[in-house]
Amino acid sequence: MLELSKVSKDFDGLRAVSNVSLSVKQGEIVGLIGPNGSGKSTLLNVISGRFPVTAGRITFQEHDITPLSPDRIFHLGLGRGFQDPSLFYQMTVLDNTILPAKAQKGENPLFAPFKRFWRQEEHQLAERAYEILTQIDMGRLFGQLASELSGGQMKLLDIARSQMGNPQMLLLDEPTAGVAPPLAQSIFEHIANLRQNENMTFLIIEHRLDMLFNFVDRVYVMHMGELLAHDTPDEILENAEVREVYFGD
Amino acid sequence: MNIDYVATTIAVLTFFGIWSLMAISLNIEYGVAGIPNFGKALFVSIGAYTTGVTYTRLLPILAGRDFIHPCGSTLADAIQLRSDIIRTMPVVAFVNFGITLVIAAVISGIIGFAFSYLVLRLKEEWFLALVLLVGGEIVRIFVRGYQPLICANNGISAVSQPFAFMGGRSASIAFLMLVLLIAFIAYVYSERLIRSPYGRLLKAIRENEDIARTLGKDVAKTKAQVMFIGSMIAAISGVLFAVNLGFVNTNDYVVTLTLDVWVMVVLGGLGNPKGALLGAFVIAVLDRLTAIAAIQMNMAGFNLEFNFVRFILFAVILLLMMRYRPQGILPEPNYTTEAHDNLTARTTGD
Amino acid sequence: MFERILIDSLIRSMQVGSLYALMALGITLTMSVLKLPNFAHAEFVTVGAYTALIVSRNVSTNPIIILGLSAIVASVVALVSHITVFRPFEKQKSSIYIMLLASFAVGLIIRYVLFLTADTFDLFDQRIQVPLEIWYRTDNFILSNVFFWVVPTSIVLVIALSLLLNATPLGREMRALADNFDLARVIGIPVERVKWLTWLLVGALAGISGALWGIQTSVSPLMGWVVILSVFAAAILGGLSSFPGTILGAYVVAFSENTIMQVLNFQFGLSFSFKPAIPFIIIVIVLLIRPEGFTQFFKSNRSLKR
Amino acid sequence: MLSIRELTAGYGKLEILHQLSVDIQVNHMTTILGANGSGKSTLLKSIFGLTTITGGSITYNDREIIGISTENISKLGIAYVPQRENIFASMTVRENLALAVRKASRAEAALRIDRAFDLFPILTKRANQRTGLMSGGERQMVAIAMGWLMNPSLMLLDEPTAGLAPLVAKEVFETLYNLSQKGITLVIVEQNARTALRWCEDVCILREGTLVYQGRNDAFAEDDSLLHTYLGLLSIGKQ
Repeated sequence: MLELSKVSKDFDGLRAVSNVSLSVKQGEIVGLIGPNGSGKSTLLNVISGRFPVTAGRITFQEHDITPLSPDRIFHLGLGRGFQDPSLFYQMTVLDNTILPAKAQKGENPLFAPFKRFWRQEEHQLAERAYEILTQIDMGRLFGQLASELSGGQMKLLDIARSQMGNPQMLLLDEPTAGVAPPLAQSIFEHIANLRQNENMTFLIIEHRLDMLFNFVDRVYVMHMGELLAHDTPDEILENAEVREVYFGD
Repeated sequence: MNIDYVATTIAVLTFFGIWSLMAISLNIEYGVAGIPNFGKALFVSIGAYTTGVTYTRLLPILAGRDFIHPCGSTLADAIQLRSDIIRTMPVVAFVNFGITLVIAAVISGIIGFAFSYLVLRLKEEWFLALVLLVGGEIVRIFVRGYQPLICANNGISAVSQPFAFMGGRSASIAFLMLVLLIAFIAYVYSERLIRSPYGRLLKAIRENEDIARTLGKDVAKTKAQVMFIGSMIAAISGVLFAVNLGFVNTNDYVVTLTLDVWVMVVLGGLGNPKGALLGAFVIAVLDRLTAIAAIQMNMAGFNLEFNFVRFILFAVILLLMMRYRPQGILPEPNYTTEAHDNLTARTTGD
Repeated sequence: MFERILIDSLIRSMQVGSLYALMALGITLTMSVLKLPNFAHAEFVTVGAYTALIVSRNVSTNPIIILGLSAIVASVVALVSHITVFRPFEKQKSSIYIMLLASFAVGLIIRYVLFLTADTFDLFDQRIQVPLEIWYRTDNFILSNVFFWVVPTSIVLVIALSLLLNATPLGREMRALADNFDLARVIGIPVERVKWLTWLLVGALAGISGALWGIQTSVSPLMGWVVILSVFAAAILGGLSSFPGTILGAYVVAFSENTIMQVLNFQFGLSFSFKPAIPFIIIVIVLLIRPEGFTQFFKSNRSLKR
Repeated sequence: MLSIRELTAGYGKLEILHQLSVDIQVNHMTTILGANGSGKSTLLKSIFGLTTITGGSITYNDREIIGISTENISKLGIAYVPQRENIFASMTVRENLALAVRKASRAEAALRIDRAFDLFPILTKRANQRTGLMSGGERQMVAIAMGWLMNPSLMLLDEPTAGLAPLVAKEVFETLYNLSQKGITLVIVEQNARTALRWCEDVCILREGTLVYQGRNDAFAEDDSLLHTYLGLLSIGKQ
């Protein structure tokens, strides 16, 4: 589904990601781990189109997405979440959820002033958004400003709202960072449900390895911009190089 | 001295209407979508310059008269011709006025659109402010130096408003009504825009355009649309401004005009169209009050140039507002979109 | 004939460019150390010119005293605007647009206070009373001792400023602020005091350049505003961070405004009324095509920022 | 010497440290370990007033330092070497060092800078080079030298070996050990647990923004699984 071949990214001559090749298959949950500064987040930003690649090629479902802008990549069905919850804090939970819906007629400045062009559509979107919010137990909070949510709810909403765009795959950057353990567990359960019910695919950066390893099929390990190892969760623990990276020699 | 209260009121309200348009356009651009348009004078001036051109070139053609070169030795004849047509052929005057509005809006919209794509290349965000500011000055210097447009720095006079045939006060009142009508339409448009899904999109871009982009929104295109809309409204206000003054001169479209509009929007309340109206109203009243005070003071023997006091006053208002009440007199309300009504009805119905 | 005009305009470019350099260095300093695109710099310049005018009329025609007092008054004005306006906005973490707008507002206030003053005491378009000796003249150009005031003074000031920045503790601290504000705080640099001193320095620079500008032309409340965008063009050519780049930028702008304009007029009959557009066109072109300006040429350790 | 009581801190609304209490002993080398996101860096930043502190207290030599401005904390004898952007990249090594001794007289400053070059010989050759053009290890040395020049009795270092090759990392630790021998108390946030444990006698382990272990390093000398349990890393595999 997602295929990276020999992707590199330089910043001012500094190589942040070097020659990374990886692939994610339909319906998989794949983990991406590594110490701070190993280039994981940069890689995610490169895939989602925020940073242009320096070299290499990225394909998503047979489309070459290497040169595409983030909005085009989203439209192809590849969404992403953020490490710091990145909601629109001056907007309500419901507006945050509806926003990613694609091709809204009301987002055309010619039709926007006239409700009759988009009222129907907006109502349907509201229903769908409510459904999504109910899945994460936030149905009743739809009218609240996003800034009034707790940290954990922000994280959940950050993941949930991308569902509005019906993505086939999500890239997540530390979905449980700064969240208490029980809530972290429920975030991962939500991810597992999405795979189960909507057949969604995930590539997840996470530092909470104990949690992550319960849910992923495969793990890639990055170190100093390069791919160090790639295996199943159980095997990766026995990998001497990985142990060295995490604990020292 | 006796103040003619009716005439003053008409004048204040007319300026209020015209400035409302400018404030509404900046409010959509900066207040709602977060685009700092420091080139308001540029887009207003496009309306004014268009007026200068159509009144001297298009008007005689529409009236079936021969074109008279508007500058230099034939200046007086050209002015006579314009006044004649506007006074005696109201239909022609209206058609010309309408065409002017359309041409100005389209040209200005396209330029605003082009600017927004141009600035995608800029490295730092405040460069946009600088480029727009400087763009306005370049156009002004060009128009001032290039005679065929509006007679260079002499400008064009006798661009009477289309109701001039009615004569006297009824003409001013009729024009005032027209201005207020246009301002009202712009106001309703911006209110509805803000409450629509498009308004939601603009607010998302204002808050974090990077994330809006990763959620599938074409930020560059949307900003270009906003600049198109804002610049159109600004140009329309420019036409009305020039027609109301009766002349077009490059000296009226300088940076201080841009600052005036910013004062209105910051004073009234960013992101709130009602605030834009309020800001325009306060400034229109203050502007006239300082003018009246100046005349009164002069009569009383004080030789204080109140025009200067006006600028100091506006700058102080701007600073105080930004410091102590950055949200403005009327803060941006928490607009709820249509979707909320739907869900509220549903959840209370359960 | 053409050669004469050319030489005249070159001398003029030299003179104007030196003054642009002084003003643009002030803008570059504010931009990199204080992170503010300061449009009120124009009015600091005008304040300097008016101080010079008033001093030359009422106190002394000694150029040292004139320049010194102009520097002092303008730097006080600069510091006061920092304390009353810019610092509160910084504390409030206002966006750069608000800061930009605030600098416009400060400039507007100073400019129209000067207008009121000029109006009251009839000080429009006055000449600063310094002994004038004409050394060489043609129909449209006069070379006087003004040239030998302006150019060497500017050069001396520019050298003094580079020494200050590169060889004194204060200069080092200013550069540290420009480079990495948070680290500067962490290692205990008293950032607020450095900012005050920077404002005083920037104001003094503006004041002196204003006095010199006034000696060269005449003094009016709009004089700073009229040149500010030329000065911004010079600073932008310098990438808003490099000192040598800014100085080169100043001469390039002055050269395009005078010599190139002169050539265009002579060869193609382009009207002089288009002259003010030149710096603006430079700004737009540089910002769009080469936003880093000349910094690439000067990748030495003298740049104020990375 | 440094005592942190029930500290709650974070960035804006995001709360990272929850009622964290920890004590730092004089003249020890203490390492703070923990998974990414456990709040190690946040703890150091909080000491220097660079976070949003919502509760608790931090005392240094029995003096409350919450509320003291960042630029004044260094005057109390605490130096902080941040993880990134810890040097003035546009300035030379000598200028960087000079900024750290800005309070000293000219002669004394020169003397102390010379001593710094003795202590960090790697920098001598590069004295007049721009630090922005130097390698990661050399930059780290400049940053540590700046911290040392401020004459601190307590130095806080945030991942001084991040992104460095093992050999260079060892050099950094050797240097730090030398500093500690000179009587400076060191607090070192580390990711590389094994290496840190070899050098630092005191260990604090953070998890989810709270302290889960504080004590001597010998507890971990033999038993790997103990470390894993505390760090919360790879725990599944070990059980």
